Amino acid sequence: MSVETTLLVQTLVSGLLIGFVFALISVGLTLIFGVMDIVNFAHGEHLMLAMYFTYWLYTLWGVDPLYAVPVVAGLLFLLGVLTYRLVIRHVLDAPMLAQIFVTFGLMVFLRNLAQLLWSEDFRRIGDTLVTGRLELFGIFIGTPQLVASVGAALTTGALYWFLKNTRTGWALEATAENKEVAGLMGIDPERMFALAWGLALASVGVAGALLATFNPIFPEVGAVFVLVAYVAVALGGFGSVTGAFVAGIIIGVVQVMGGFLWEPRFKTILVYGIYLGIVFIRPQGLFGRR
Amino acid sequence: MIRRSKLLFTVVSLAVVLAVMVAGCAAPAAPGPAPSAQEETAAQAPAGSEAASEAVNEILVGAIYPLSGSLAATGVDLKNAVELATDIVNNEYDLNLPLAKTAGLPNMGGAKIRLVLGDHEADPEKGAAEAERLINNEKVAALVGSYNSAVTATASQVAEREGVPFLNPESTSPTLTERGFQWFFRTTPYDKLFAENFFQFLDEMKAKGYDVSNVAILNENTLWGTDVATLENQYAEEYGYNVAANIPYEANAADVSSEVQKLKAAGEAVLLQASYVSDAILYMQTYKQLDYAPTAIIAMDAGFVASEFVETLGDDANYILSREVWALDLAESKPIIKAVNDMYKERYGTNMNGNSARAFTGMLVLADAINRAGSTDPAAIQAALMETDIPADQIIMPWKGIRFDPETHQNTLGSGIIVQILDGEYKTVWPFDLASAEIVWPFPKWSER
Amino acid sequence: MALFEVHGLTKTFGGLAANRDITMRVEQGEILGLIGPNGAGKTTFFNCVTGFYPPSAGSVRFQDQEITGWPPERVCQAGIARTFQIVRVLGDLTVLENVMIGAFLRHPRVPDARRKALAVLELTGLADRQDQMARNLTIAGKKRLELARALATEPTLLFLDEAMAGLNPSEIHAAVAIVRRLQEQGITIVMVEHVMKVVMPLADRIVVLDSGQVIADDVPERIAANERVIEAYLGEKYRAAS
Amino acid sequence: MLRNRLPQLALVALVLFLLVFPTLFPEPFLLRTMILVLLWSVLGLAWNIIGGYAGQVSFGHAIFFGLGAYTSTLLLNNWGISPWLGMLGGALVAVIVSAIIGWPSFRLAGHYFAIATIAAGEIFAVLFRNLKWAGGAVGLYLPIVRGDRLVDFQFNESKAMYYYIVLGMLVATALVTYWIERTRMGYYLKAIREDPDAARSLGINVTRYKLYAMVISAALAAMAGTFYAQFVLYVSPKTVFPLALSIQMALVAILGGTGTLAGPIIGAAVLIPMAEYTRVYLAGRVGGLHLVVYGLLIVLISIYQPGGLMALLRNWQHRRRQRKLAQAAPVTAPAGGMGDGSV
Repeated sequence: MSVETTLLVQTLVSGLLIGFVFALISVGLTLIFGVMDIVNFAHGEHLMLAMYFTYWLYTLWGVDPLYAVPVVAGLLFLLGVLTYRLVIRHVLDAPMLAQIFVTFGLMVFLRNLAQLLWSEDFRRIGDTLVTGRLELFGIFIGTPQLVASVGAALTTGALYWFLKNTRTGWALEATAENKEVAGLMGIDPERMFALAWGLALASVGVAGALLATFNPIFPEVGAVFVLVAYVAVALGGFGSVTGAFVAGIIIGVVQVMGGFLWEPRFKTILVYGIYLGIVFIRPQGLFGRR
Repeated sequence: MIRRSKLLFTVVSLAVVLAVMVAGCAAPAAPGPAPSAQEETAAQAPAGSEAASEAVNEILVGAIYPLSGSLAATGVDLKNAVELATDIVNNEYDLNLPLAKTAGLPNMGGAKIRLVLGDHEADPEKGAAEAERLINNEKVAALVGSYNSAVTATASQVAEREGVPFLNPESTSPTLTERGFQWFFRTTPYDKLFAENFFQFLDEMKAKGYDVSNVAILNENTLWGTDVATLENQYAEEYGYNVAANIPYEANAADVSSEVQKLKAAGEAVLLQASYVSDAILYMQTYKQLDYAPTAIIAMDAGFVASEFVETLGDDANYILSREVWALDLAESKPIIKAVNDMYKERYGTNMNGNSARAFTGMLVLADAINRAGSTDPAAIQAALMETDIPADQIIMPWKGIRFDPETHQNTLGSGIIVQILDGEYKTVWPFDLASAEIVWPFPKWSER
Repeated sequence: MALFEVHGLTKTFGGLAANRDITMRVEQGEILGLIGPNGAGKTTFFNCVTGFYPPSAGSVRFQDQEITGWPPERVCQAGIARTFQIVRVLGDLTVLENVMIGAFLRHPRVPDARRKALAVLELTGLADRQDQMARNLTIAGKKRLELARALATEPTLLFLDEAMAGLNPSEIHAAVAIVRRLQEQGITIVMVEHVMKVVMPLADRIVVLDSGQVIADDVPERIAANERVIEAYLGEKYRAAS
Repeated sequence: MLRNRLPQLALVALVLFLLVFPTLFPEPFLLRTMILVLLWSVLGLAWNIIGGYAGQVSFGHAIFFGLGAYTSTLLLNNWGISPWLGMLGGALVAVIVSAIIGWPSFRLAGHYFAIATIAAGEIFAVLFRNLKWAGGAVGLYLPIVRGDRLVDFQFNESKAMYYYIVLGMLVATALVTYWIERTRMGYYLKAIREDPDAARSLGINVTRYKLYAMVISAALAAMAGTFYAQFVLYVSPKTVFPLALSIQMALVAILGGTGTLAGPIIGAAVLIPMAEYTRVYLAGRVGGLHLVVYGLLIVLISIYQPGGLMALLRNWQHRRRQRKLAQAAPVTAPAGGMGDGSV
């Protein structure tokens, strides 16, 4: 391959790799919104917590991030349910503002708590099972990034299968469709909401653990990813798992390709611009219903 | 029911907080400012107004630093440094530093300096507010600070308005000394000089027979990075180097592969990079992942000299060149550095770094001026600052001394050094006569390390 | 010339038609009952003619004016008011405020709007609850409030979407009384009802929808005897029973 | 008799207090804090018009604040145009931009809108970081003008003038809000907030009224921006365009109580001094603890008092009224969503 094509392909690959991570993060965000019309503004901080959990598991007990994935996912599932029970449940009938601000407050709280306890220092998990990189035809692929992408794809797949092929999954979707009806069908919305939070944070937990294998860990790390996630969620249509997943990948590619072909510093403008463009033409997003 | 759930919530949330607190204390890197800081601020709160009256045997100096928020860690270093300097001034120490051998300020009957701290959270507006407060409420005689160039800008603007001397030991944005301020003084050499150093260094490398004609410029595009890039471009032209690529990027990115791809596309070049720590680390990882190895990476300190940089990257951090203002290994040619660093380490548990060393020096310079002024009258202090002339052997910096330009009030004797990370340690490699280690050049290919 | 005419109105959602080629007319001053089993497309029809859905085909005329595809606000300004099947009161506002918001359409100034609103509250028997938060009303109260709010816009034609659903007999009785009073005031009314026996005594004429089509359009007496109607409803009964 | 006058009397007392404040407490830091309180009250009220009354949660209001600050500053630095004219210029720019952003965004449902505004905000931040003629990331310094002349809109000897200017702005903003609340517009905005479809069915042109609210809100925020620029004498993307700023505008409003006149003012009066003094007294000790407390505070408010501090007051009043008219109509319990007919 000529140098130019190699560069282009390399860029495309990098875009895809980061895109998958965006995708997984967005999936959790969209699930909560789909089921209960609430945007979790603390989503980035939950990602941050997941990364710290992974870090502590690694430093205190030498658990490799790869093995930590299920543990962290479990921990965050619990955290999700807890968050719902302690916080979200209280604002279900509150005005939208309160709903937005409750999770926003959570964000401020968690981020600064992390700063207070664990300081601003950057932490990184040194050697993991997935350290290193592959080279194919002059294209480089970081193993951790690759693993993360695969993990992201698998997790989303599993989630999708669960929603489509299990009773609970249906119940969840029914609740998303229409709470009254779901209620009449004898589904307890409360349980579904709690479940949604659990699953959402579990998936962000997976993302965090995988991300921790190659991304430095610090209190603001969530902010770096979450804005993109919002865009992905809206782009894919609030509540649509597939939508968020695809949108996440699209954004990854657009960002990296655009940055390479255009001015890198305008990457963000590109992403948000496209977002605005699409929602103005199609307010329900790419895959959004109604 | 409601009541119960409320209670439950409060109890649990408290429990959670406590739990995490405990967990946090277990964490190695938990921040804990030195106790001395607490007494100080505790004393400061009530004191304030009456301090003005007893100003005779106590001179108040305000220090404005990012003590909380995202730069808290750095802020604490800086605070410790000015505290140490104050202590050296106030008590007798056998050190060859201004005012060390005497207790307090001899010209003012041994009056002692008391620091009053201000926290600006890296926010220019808050910086200005603190300057306002320290000057008017605490009645400080002068100010030091404030690390972030943007904050220094606004805080010194207040000082300029109020007519109070503002000594800036560690902000390097060129614009600061180009405002024609009467009350603003800067001891640290600034980016203009550092940028020029790069090309002087490259010329000397050329002289040694290495091929360096292309440079690529990569900078985060906030205040600081932009300034740096502008200067580097200027000097590249002046010194006749070809700028192969010029890439400003958005700080705190999640992914920088497109930037790195652009660099690769630019081909062989010496990379001049200006990044804060999160980006610096991400870039190094991406360089490795995409196998990008330029002729050399010369960084404009910041992220590349932050303690996390080496901690996080380990061996991957090696061979990075960075401009510095200070390095511990300078002690080999300047013993005073060791003496001071030992005191610092004993009190605060860490070694000094470029920031603390500069803050320390700045505080001494200010104290020296106040002493020579012989009063707390701002005008007198300002005049004394203008007269400042401290020889090289009385400072812990690798400078030729301290003397302020009558126009810009920029220290004209400052100079920078270039360090290289070798086995995880910062070694001075330039100027060659101060070097404590042999420079590794060019930057080794990733596959060969 | 009829007050309100619909010609060949069709509304499809992704292939399946909720309304198929509906043609009907509403005469000045009459009460028209629009009935049909669940999913017959009654509400869709309402949403089409009041501008909430753009019709896929067909035309809607009101007072010799083509209003097809007009946005809801414009339809309302033209003189067509509606209530919603699932009540949509403005919960965080008081009963009075709810009605005033309707009244503002014809009375931009606050005092006038309040006067108008109070009058309507009087008419609909909500006067004693004017300071209550709308969300605290019972279902019957909310439905009545929606009606009052719609009336406050001083419509010529009023669409009531299951205004009686979920009310107990005495509440229904009251509601019926109100509707009659409105007719006396010369307001033309189209009322969707699921329960036939409510409309029978009230309506001058009844149109029956089933699976999106008009299957009957006649005076109540004969509707009651209409084969297809009974069939449609029997089917419905069975469905309901199962 | 007197009890019914109580609110008016309180108001008069408050106004008098505010008028003499600088003479009572000439001490600069206190005065500065007070100025910030007033400034944030203005911003809170401005945000409240679109976010509180119309219920369109905007996380992009920093855009308008920033445009106000930049417009006046650029006009002043490049052509020496008085900041007072600059203030109007900024308001005008903000009006245009807000219309351009608002028009399409209003088609978006609640959360889409919130995020669209975040996106717009980010775009402006990046844009201004890269606009050379607007100082780029370095930002713009305003020249120090001695003499404290009103026309210069810059006062170095005493902050009092800044105080009275921002106080005037607050009064103006409050009057605008009061006017909105007492006219059809206020009712319409509330209707739109509660249920856009119901609003449309009542002949309300939802988009138009949202746009009115947005434009007014933006203009006011922009004027506050100009004031800020003149007050700090430094403008940069980092200081006038950050998301945090947009969020604090909303926070001030929600803390005090959205959709009310007094709410944002109360919110600012509580939040800003808290922020300032925690910073002063915690300096160097437990860095950032106050931010943790904020977070918790916001969560607790949203859960237990979504109406903000105002709701507390209102409940208290309400209870007093209830006690007065013992024979009030019995408030019937809300009927659950299930009964609302089939779907």
